[in-house]
Amino acid sequence: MVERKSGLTWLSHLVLLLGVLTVALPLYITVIASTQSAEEIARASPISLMPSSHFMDTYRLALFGGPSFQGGVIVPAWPMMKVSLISALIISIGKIAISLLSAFAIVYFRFPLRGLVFWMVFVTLMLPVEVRIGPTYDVVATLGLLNSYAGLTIPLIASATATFLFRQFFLTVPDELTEAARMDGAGPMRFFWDVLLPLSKTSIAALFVIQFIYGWNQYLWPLLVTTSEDMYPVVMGIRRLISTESTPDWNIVMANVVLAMIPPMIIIMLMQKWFVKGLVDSEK
Amino acid sequence: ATEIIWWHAMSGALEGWVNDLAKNFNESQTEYKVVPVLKGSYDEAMTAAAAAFRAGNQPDILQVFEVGTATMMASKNTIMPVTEVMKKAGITFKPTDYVPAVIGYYTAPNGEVLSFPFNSSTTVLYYNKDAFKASGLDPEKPPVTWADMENVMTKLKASGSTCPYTTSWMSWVQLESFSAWHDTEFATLGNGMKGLNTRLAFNAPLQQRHIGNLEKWSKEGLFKYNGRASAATNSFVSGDCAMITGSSATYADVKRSGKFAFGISTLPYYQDVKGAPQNTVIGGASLWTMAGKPADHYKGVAQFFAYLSKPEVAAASHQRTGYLPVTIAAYELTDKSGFYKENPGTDVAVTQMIRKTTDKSRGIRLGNFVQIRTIIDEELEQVWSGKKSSKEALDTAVKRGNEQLERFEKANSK
Amino acid sequence: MEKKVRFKSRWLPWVLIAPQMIVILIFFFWPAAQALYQSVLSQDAFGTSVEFVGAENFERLFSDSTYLESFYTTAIFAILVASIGLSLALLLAVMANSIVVGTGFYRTLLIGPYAIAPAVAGVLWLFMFASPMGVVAFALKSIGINWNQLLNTGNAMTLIVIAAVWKQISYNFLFFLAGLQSIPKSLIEAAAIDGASPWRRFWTIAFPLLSPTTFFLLVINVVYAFFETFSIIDATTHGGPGTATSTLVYRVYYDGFKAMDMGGSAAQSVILMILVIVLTVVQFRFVERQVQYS
Amino acid sequence: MASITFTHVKKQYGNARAGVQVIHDLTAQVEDGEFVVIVGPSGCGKSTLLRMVAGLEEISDGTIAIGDKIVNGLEPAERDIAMVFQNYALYPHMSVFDNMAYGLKIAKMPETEIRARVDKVAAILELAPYLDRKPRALSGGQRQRVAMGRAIVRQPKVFLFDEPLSNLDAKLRAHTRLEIQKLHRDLGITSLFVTHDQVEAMTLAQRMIVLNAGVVEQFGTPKEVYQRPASVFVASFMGSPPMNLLKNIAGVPSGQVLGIRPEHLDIDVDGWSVSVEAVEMLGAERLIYCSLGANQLILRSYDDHLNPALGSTLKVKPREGYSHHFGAVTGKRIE
Amino acid sequence: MASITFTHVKKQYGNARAGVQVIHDLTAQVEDGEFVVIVGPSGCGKSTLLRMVAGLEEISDGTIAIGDKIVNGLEPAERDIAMVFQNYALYPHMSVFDNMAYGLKIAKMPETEIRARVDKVAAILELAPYLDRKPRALSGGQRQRVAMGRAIVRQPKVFLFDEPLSNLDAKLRAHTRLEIQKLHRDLGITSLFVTHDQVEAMTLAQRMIVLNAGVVEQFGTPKEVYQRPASVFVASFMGSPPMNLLKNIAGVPSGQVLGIRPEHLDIDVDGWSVSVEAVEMLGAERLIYCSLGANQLILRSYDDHLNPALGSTLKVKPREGYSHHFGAVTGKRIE
Ligand SMILES: Nc1ncnc2c1ncn2[C@@H]1O[C@H](COP(=O)(O)OP(=O)(O)OP(=O)(O)O)[C@@H](O)[C@H]1O
Ligand SMILES: Nc1ncnc2c1ncn2[C@@H]1O[C@H](COP(=O)(O)OP(=O)(O)OP(=O)(O)O)[C@@H](O)[C@H]1O
Ligand SMILES: O=P(O)(O)OC[C@H](O)CO
Ligand SMILES: [Mg+2]
Ligand SMILES: [Mg+2]
Repeated sequence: MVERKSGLTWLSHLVLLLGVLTVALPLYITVIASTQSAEEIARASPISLMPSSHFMDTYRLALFGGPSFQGGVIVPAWPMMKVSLISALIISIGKIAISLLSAFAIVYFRFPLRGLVFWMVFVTLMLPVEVRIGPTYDVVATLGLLNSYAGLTIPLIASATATFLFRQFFLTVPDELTEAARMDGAGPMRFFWDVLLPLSKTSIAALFVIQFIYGWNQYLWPLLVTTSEDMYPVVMGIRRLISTESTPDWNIVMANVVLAMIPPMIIIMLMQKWFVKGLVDSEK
Repeated sequence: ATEIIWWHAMSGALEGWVNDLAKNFNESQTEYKVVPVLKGSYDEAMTAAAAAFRAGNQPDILQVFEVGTATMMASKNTIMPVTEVMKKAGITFKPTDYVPAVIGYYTAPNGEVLSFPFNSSTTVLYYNKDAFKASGLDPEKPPVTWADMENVMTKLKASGSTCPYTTSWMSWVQLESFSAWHDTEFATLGNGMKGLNTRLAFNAPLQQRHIGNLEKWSKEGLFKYNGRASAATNSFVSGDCAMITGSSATYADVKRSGKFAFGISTLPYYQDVKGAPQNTVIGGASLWTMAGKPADHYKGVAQFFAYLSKPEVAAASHQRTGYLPVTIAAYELTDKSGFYKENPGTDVAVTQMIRKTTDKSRGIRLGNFVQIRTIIDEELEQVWSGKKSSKEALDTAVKRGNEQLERFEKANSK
Repeated sequence: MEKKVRFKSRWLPWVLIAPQMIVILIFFFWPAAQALYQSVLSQDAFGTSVEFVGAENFERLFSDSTYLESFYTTAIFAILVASIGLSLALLLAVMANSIVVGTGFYRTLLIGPYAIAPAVAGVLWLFMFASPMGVVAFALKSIGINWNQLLNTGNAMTLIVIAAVWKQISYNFLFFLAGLQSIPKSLIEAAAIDGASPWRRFWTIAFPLLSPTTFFLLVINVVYAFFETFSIIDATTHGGPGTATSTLVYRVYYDGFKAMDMGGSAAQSVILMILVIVLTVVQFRFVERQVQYS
Repeated sequence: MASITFTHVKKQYGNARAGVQVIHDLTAQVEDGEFVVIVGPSGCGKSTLLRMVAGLEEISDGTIAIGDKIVNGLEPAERDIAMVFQNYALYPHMSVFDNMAYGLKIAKMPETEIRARVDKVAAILELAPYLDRKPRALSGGQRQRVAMGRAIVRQPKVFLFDEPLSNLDAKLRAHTRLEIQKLHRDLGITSLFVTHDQVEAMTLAQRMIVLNAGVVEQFGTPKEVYQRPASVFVASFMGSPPMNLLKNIAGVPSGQVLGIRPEHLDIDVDGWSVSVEAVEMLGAERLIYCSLGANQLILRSYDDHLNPALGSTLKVKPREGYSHHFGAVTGKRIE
Repeated sequence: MASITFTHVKKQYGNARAGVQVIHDLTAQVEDGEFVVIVGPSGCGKSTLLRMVAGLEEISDGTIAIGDKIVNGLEPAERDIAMVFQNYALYPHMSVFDNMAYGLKIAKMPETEIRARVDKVAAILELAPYLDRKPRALSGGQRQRVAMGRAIVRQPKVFLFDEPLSNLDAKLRAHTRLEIQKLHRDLGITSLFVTHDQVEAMTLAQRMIVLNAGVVEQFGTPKEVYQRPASVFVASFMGSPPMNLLKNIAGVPSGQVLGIRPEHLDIDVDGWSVSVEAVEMLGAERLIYCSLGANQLILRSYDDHLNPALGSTLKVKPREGYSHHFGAVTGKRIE
């Protein structure tokens, strides 16, 4: 009964509705704009909040390409979404894989220089690629990885966020489970596969969501390392559509934004339950 | 076929143009294949190319905006001059075939043409004929001087316009072109064309007077600042602003998106200034051949440049985009075809440029020009928002800009 | 915190740690070392003339008043983004936690922005505020507020803060909601019996118990505001009007990416890295000592 | 101080049609100053009942009054009660002092009085040395005492305890039981104490309510409940090992169940022949598990020397005057 | 199956200088097939001892042998033992079947044999209906049985139990105790069972080790331990309420401590005059708390009608032949 007074409940709903409306407004306008024609938007002042009838045309154009209203070409979003998907998957899965292993080593083994290794890994925790982007490019170029998925993804894997979270989680796994596994005759790798990995499911899910979105939303790094159009991810495509000196085809831009939103949204929705659980379980 | 990689920054409507050029060239012969790659905006393309060059992955051709010219020139062994490319390929190349005000800008003091003038624009005035009519102004009589401008703006405002006049490319239009248009120095040493130890000079009385006027008009609601670079274009296309000064290359865009009749005219000038109107400076970009590529690539590049210079190709480009014609032949061809008559105003840019230039009007070539433009934007924003007087802002801009020039001079004078 | 139970092996830990070590050595430490090296060089854009200049790049930065100002701008921006972002998310999470039906519905609607790239978030908000098509600017004008992020420093800062907060709100919300749901109900009931009003219950019980989550989010949000927002700024204000919204990381981006000032950009990177390492160490110390409520 | 009166109290979770009825029409009166234990198996509704008194759970039907005042509509804070939770529900971020002072601070009591009260209670509960500690730095028993202290300082009209001892180990439990008894003697505050542990119930209660599936099976003193269980349920719930319940054997009328406690079965020369199945030695006593036809029987013996072999046969006899009779169908006691 | 031999076993945590000695020179032999309970207060080293047998903790000095083989250097998996943990340590992500089969799978036993073994053990433990469930879908008692099942399927030479019942409630505990007894009877596997609960120790042990601060106080049958405690520590640790220990009163030689269990004090017409301080009624029995000078005394009575008033005086007398004598300084039993 505590906290269940009806006045409070109504207030809560009111605040939440306001919050949801505010948060959703830009997304609403995005969707609305994607149903209008480029002309309608270019001449609008302000843009109309009612959907128009160009939904199908716009999305067909955005997805599969074609001539633009301005007489240019619309690069199809479809192949770019594929690139985004592949690199987001490589980034999220790769990062989770190497982080699981190294967190396992750091937590479950004692070895010489462990302290140094620990700090080397965790210094990378919060430093995004953007602040060392030039030198990183040089390295990637030296290694001949330009314009490849390896170059597009591996440098983004080089940070310890996931290692940190897994370490936190492993520390909460009861020692008895490890001991029970040892009594059952399981060696370290067997324990890792049979016990630790399945137990980390929710943390893995949470990290997968975070890393997938991180990978999906990359823009600056792909801009640098990719040189052929078939390696362009979709966010870069959106920026390309906008960074024209003339008026952009806003409807196509917005359709692309909507399209680019769909896969991460699906991932979040699918993983929502685990995601949140993984966060409470391991964070703190 | 040998692939010739061409990094460019022509997004939107212009991407189609670039792709068509490459396609048509590729179809015209079998030995080479030009592959255009859009690398973002001008600055992003250039940064990417610089990074690529350090890593030995540079493209064959790089499109560089005019503000990057000094940087390209100063870097040693980064590029191969067009003159040399053509010579090696055995293709005759006569600079005199090209529009002088354009080719001059990309020519080194020793007479070598460094880059290929691909898409040059200049500054013009667009005005909304419908708005003129609505305010009782003669839509066929655009303002010619800044005094006319003030009258027109006042009338537009009186009849309810919230934005009689706006501008894109603040520095390019209101200081660079403005200075050349009035045959006044923007920077010393021929606006930097003659040496690295050039210094900015745009805080002279004339520029102060002009920026001061804009400040006053801004306060009076006659002039409205609508953002850096070409951000203001939107507000003209949507009909919110009745006049805009900007790039001649915006023509296609305005024509397609605007739902009103519009006219093009020359930049306004102050009648009392001696030598005005002189000529405006160019903008846009040129194509640079990057060094360090296999010899057969250069042959291909040379052929491509030769192809772009063909009168019919160059004329088609000019008509399609609003960029200046590259060669005189292309201009004449366009003229003959009656294009200018059918599209009144499209010749304004050309007529502004086809004049004999002076040392002060040939063009502006400064190191770290990107930063200098940003500094000018930053400082002038203080003027429009009433935080600084025009004099203060111009003085600071000159001071901060000169630091950039000094640094560039230092880094490149060895 | 250390584990009592450990496996014994001479080589296995090295094999396990190897992939991560290789990746960070090659793609983190090597570039970081290069950045350090470049920060003492002066070179042109294409790297054709390189000269050792010692601390000159740093001296130049610290004598540049606009650079020093961007520390201030960054601090203001980070404080605003973190405080507004956290308070709004907390408010929504508390409300969502207090209702019985509909939590899932609101949660689903609130996670949208998380799926959007910062580079795009900036564009969307500019689209809402920029004249002529911006609906928000239009609405504001119709109620007599003359919005102008191009010239009004406050408006510009507001715009980037809104966009940055919006982008991050889903993440904060999810964490807060999860944190709130993990507070034992009996504590709230005990407080109710002790006579505490809902308001008081929140501030004296729930909020303090949420502090590990809050602290974690604070760090995440500050890092976010510091590093991941340059594309929002790039898409909306370009650091203007003047240099009013030019943050440290936007400067790095601008100098390195737009202006091709390699030495200056590298020097800024080095300064940022030091800043972040300090921040990380502080955070680690704190997280390790953090109160573990049982 | 005040009595607690339950009048036709019902509790339903969920809505009327699809809901579960957890408390069925409960009417009872707890006297002013009385210590009443509510006992019953898991899920029988003990906590629910307590939480309705506390105001943490809505009352579906009927009324609950504290003193003369019907409290159905009152907020927990307005009922002047204090509650000790099973997991203590101490505020983990507050010191012991602050935990105890929290309610007083909210009631805007002057600082000095708060200190005086807390100090006094802390002295009684021997918590004085720990006042500055956080709960996590206390042992289970100490936490338990803090939870009690927090309730006591408030000097409420009613104390509610929801299995407050169940997280303690056996020794501490016994000790705390005594302490609670002493406190109640000293303060005389009306108390409702929930447990499912019968030893706790027996030792603490002045009167006890035996609850089964939301229905009161018996409400009486521990002695009454132990010696005259009102139903088969009570008979088998109270006592460990439970009362032997025998059916269908010689001497028990059909339709009846005969109940005899393990300690009231004497080994004798005649009587029922039972066969020994297991013997458990518990220090002072022995439990002998036997079978008698289809019935299972347990004997309790205090004889150190009794050590019957498994499988052997004993003769046992119910002690005179200690038999109980219940209806086989109703389960109710037959006098 | 095998015996377990401890020879001068020592355990030290930390290094030699700064470490804590937890087990002091322990020598003992557990016979093949024996069920030995290790009992002692918290922190006395019970778990440590067990974990050394299991191989989870290194042996600082001395040797432990299982059968004839010294196991000091062997991995847990190589010792052929199985262990039941206090919190069960079930793999939460595996079904009951997989939990039980895991060790066998690792040992590469054929699929069909695994199934046969698990099924058999599941049948014994009545776990058959739950084989597909995850541990979280089981009650405490069921989890406990799974933990046992996991140990049993391995058919090890030695069973180790570390307080496996302490997470169960009283009823379930009593029940499981019986089950463990039955299992041991059936399987006859050497078992070491750690507990700090004396009822558990008394009922389960064939022999018990009473451990105190890393030292064996007594190693004998429960009967020996209860009836002839070897030291004051054992006397007061075993039995609830504990043995009354009296000093400095008439009839007790100085330098000695007299021990009498609460049930061996009879109320009589003469004897010590004690004053009644509290009475606890526990159903079948009463505990009467009294004081005798500076000594505290507890009497246990099975007389339903005994109900002395608080403050009244009783005459009590130790029963003939049930007194224990200990050295006041050494704490050791004096015959
Ligand atoms: N919120 C609820 N919704 C539906 N049923 C509930 C709810 N809370 C409790 N119940 C049900 O009400 C019955 C009584 O619950 P209650 O917690 O009062 O039992 P209890 O006697 O305290 O048991 P325990 O000894 O296990 O604490 C149980 O069957 C329980 O499942
Ligand atoms: N890793 C360790 N380092 C140092 N001391 C330890 C360690 N593990 C246990 N100890 C100490 O060794 C002693 C014995 O511990 P052990 O766990 O064997 O006790 P126990 O008899 O099992 O107690 P309990 O009944 O509480 O489980 C304790 O004093 C404990 O503090
Ligand atoms: O719009 P464009 O292509 O004419 O370019 C403008 C110039 O680059 C401004 O300097
Ligand atoms: Mg309960
Ligand atoms: Mg232990």
